[in-house]
Amino acid sequence: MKKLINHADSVVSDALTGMAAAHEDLRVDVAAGMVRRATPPRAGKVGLVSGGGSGHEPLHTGFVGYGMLDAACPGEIFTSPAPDPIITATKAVDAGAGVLHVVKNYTGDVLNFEMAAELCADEGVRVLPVLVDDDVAVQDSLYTAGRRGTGATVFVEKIAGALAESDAPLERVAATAAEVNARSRSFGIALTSCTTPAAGKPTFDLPGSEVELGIGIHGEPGRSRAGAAPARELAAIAMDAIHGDQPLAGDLLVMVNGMGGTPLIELYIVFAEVEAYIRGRGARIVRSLVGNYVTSLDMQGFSVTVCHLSDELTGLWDAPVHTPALRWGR
Amino acid sequence: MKKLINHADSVVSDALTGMAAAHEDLRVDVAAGMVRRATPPRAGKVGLVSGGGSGHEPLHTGFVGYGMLDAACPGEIFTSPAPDPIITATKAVDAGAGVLHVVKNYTGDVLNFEMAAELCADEGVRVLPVLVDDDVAVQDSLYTAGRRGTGATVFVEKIAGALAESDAPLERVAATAAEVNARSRSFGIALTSCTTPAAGKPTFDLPGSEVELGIGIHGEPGRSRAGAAPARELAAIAMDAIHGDQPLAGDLLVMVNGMGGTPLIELYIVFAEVEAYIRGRGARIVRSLVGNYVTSLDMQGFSVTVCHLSDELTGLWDAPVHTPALRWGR
Amino acid sequence: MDVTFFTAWIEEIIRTLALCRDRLTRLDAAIGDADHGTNLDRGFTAVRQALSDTPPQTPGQALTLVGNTLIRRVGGASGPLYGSAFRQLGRSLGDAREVSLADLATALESAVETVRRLGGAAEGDKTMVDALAPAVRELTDAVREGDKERAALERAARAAAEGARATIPLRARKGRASYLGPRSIGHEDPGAASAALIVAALCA
Amino acid sequence: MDVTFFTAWIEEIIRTLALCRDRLTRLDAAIGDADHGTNLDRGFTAVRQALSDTPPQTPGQALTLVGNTLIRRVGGASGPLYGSAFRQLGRSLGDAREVSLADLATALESAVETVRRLGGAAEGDKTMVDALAPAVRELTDAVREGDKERAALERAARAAAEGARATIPLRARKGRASYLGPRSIGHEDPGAASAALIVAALCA
Ligand SMILES: Nc1ncnc2c1ncn2[C@@H]1O[C@H](COP(=O)(O)OP(=O)(O)O)[C@@H](O)[C@H]1O
Ligand SMILES: Nc1ncnc2c1ncn2[C@@H]1O[C@H](COP(=O)(O)OP(=O)(O)O)[C@@H](O)[C@H]1O
Ligand SMILES: [Mg+2]
Ligand SMILES: [Mg+2]
Ligand SMILES: [Mg+2]
Ligand SMILES: [Mg+2]
Repeated sequence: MKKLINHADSVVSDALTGMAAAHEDLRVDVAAGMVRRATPPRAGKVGLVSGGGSGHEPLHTGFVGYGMLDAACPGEIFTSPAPDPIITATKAVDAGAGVLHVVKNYTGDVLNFEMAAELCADEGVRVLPVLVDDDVAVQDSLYTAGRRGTGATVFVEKIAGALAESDAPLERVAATAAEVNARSRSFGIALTSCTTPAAGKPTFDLPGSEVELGIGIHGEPGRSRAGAAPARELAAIAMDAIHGDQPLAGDLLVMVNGMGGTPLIELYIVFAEVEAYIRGRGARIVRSLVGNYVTSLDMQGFSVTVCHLSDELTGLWDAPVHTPALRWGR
Repeated sequence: MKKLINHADSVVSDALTGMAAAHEDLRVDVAAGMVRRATPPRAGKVGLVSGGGSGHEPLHTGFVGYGMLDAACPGEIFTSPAPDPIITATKAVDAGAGVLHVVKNYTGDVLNFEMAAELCADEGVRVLPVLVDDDVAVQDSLYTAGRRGTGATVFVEKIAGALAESDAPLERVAATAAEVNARSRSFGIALTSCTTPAAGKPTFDLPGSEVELGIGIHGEPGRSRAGAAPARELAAIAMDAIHGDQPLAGDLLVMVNGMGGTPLIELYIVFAEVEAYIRGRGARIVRSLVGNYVTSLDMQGFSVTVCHLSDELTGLWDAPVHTPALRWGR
Repeated sequence: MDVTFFTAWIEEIIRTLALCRDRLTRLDAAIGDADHGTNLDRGFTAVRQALSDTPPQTPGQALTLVGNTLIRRVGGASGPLYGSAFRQLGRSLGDAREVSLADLATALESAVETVRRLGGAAEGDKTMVDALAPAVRELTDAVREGDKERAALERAARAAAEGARATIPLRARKGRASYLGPRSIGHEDPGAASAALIVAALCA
Repeated sequence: MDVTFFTAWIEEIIRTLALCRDRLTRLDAAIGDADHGTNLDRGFTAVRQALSDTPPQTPGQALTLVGNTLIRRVGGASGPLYGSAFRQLGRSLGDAREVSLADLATALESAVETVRRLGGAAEGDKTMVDALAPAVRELTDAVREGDKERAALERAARAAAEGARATIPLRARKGRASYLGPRSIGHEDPGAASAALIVAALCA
């Protein structure tokens, strides 16, 4: 394994040190494992806190700033944070209007955020969670831990963040966040595995001739494998899964997301195929993101996330945002 | 080789099709191999045209838009564009005030831009070139083609672009562009080679235990090899080379750039080391970029680019920019 | 069994988990995200520190200290689950200085119940529960049948080990492995494996 | 030598470059950016199209057509260099329908001069010039010594091949390979290799 790191155990803290040096409008508490806005929360504004395992950069720390998150708690690589940093962050950003926890649906994230929320409630901080579970590769049934939270997290954090800036009450922010999740679907495909610094070798072996279908964002193997195929076919596999779960219609927000090791030129090739597929189904992309937003360390591959927009959601998507990874309007 | 492509020969055109679909404020001419702003140039504004081989995304096409380039000509992978698209782009963006050609110092880029400039001059379009040659890994001497243009291209395009928006005359825009280049230095290190779609296998073989020092952005092997080392040591190697060529002092604009296959979390680790190194030399980072800006397909590695700022240059850097890859202030 | 017995148990857990850290991570790589060994090792390294910082006076204090530390330092799914389990152990044993095998069996019973409640996993779902539940049943039987301490604990350890091995043919219904559907079959569950090690540490 | 001779030459160049495309790209991978074979193949494939679109009537037209097409379609360093060289060939041969070996030698001389001027490379800099220059010298000698056409062309081809091989021990001073400094030693220059193929195509 060759990585730009100092030591496997210091990856997260060293990266946070870099974030602190790079972004003066963020306050980074390396020891506590928390990143928040430099400016304290405005009274009456709902706070947004998210977090989860590291290794998905820019998610979540890169989405802290005006119009999006108030704070993020990065855990160890692929390991959800413990309750303590979540509690610290939640208290730090509560401005009297309560705090929304944006939680990706993984057992670890759910349990740690729940524990943190209980303790915050005991101390009088109102907390509502929104659970993100957009990954159609996993069947939501008695036989699974439910669908994984992946790309839609970016949409939820951006749109709920914009609504919170308008001083909407906690219940409304939580409801809109849940609506974004309900209107979003994702599917991911990997060309290679990823290598965690601790393990030092690829999490799964993928022969040069095969791709992994329906991957998550933690290097978990997918649901199945297929032979390597042209971008057009891989995009169709992802879009068929999404379209089959929630038929494409109307105005869409679409993200073609890189898994961390895939160059931008390839993501644009995939986007071209996704756009053609969607046009072919009579729907239309009105907003889009192409790039690395929810990654899996050095994995090569992509995921597609589709959100069915309403006029209100489109307006909130367009609202100004100022974070390290997403910025427009100011 | 596994890549998200349809065919090795259609990589550039397929990616341009994706860009066209993703960015409505760009006009993409796939056949001509040119990307320009959707809005025609404002009369009296100097036009900025750049270009070069593809495989460096977002450079150059991702930097077309308000406050930066007026047009970019992407050649085939690692192959500078022929004169025709450069001529078409130059004529298209000339609004009477002349056009600046931002040319990275490679034999191919220089020759093709020169040919294009001559033909434009014949047709009455005033063209001035700025040559970017910031890579300290190459000794500029009788024994080389001169220093390569790498990371500083982003600084030159952003700052010259901002100046052009203020309707500065061509000579001044060209002079400032040259000043930015003169104040900038870069050095790159690769952990892996890259694989061009046409060749289908890594351009050079790098044993798991070694890194390539002083690489360019075309998968050319570097000047030498060294054993894999912690990020701190690799950052020091890059910074020693830069500091040795142009001593670090005063206010700096610093970019820690990923080569395409390196995850963001590692780039922040490198940035932390670079920042500490610079602080240790009594200089200070006042502006920064951390991410993939001048890439080499799927290569894993990083480059550092340092620019010694003046108040004027800092102001131009902060000016609004609205492109796919760089956006702030609007 | 007094505080010395329980601190010895904890020391042994720390030792074996450090030893088996990479094996647990490998198991997690096959059907999870390759961090289980790292997670527990990080947590129990913190436990060693905590023990020396504030040496516990009673079995209950020792186990509560472990629980709190795991919850604070592990994260992931196993952190809250193991952490809450140890806290529950501590709660059940109260501030008694000396506890009986029967007390331990009852406490373990309620600890496993806590894991079931938090994680919603039943036996057969291919989780740590598949090692913990049979171990507790076996220990309870041993107590009822009047086994000596050592023999009883060894029966529990064997049951846990068998329970862990028995997860191999199972299809996961909880945790990350459940995302794999049928592909989770044929691999031992990492949490069941670590649970077996923790129980085995009782009779070192 | 009339237009048929020169179109035959061009056809032969197209054929061999397609054949050696991967070898040239491999040579470029070692000391460049792994695209020389692809670049020339792309350019000469376009030349084939251009030839059938507008069949040239004179040697000069044929060579100018090649030059313009290469400049338009190749890019990189070799596009402008080879393109300008062929354009210069065409210019020198003017609109004569029939040209002599001596005419060709003079034309090639001026074409190589064009490459030298554009690229600033001297012999020994490890570029295409190292194959082109000796070939032209040899051809000129052959003409002076009154060799027959075929013999003369074969002497030129041999000189070009030797010139290309002779770039192996050289340290590059121009083009991408110069970035490698001493590491460029020990590899044949891809442009010199393609130049040797182009000259060799004269006597196919
Ligand atoms: N809902 C659950 N109930 C009981 N145990 C669970 C549950 N989910 C996961 N586990 C256990 O946790 C183990 C994984 O722990 P770990 O890898 O540390 O956390 P994560 O899955 O968050 O990476 C699994 O092997 C399983 O035994
Ligand atoms: N300044 C120069 N003068 C003459 N020939 C050159 C010069 N620079 C490069 N070349 C030739 O061009 C060849 C490389 O061509 P090619 O790979 O197609 O272009 P690029 O280097 O832009 O990728 C080199 O092998 C060399 O022979
Ligand atoms: Mg985990
Ligand atoms: Mg090239
Ligand atoms: Mg795990
Ligand atoms: Mg080349």
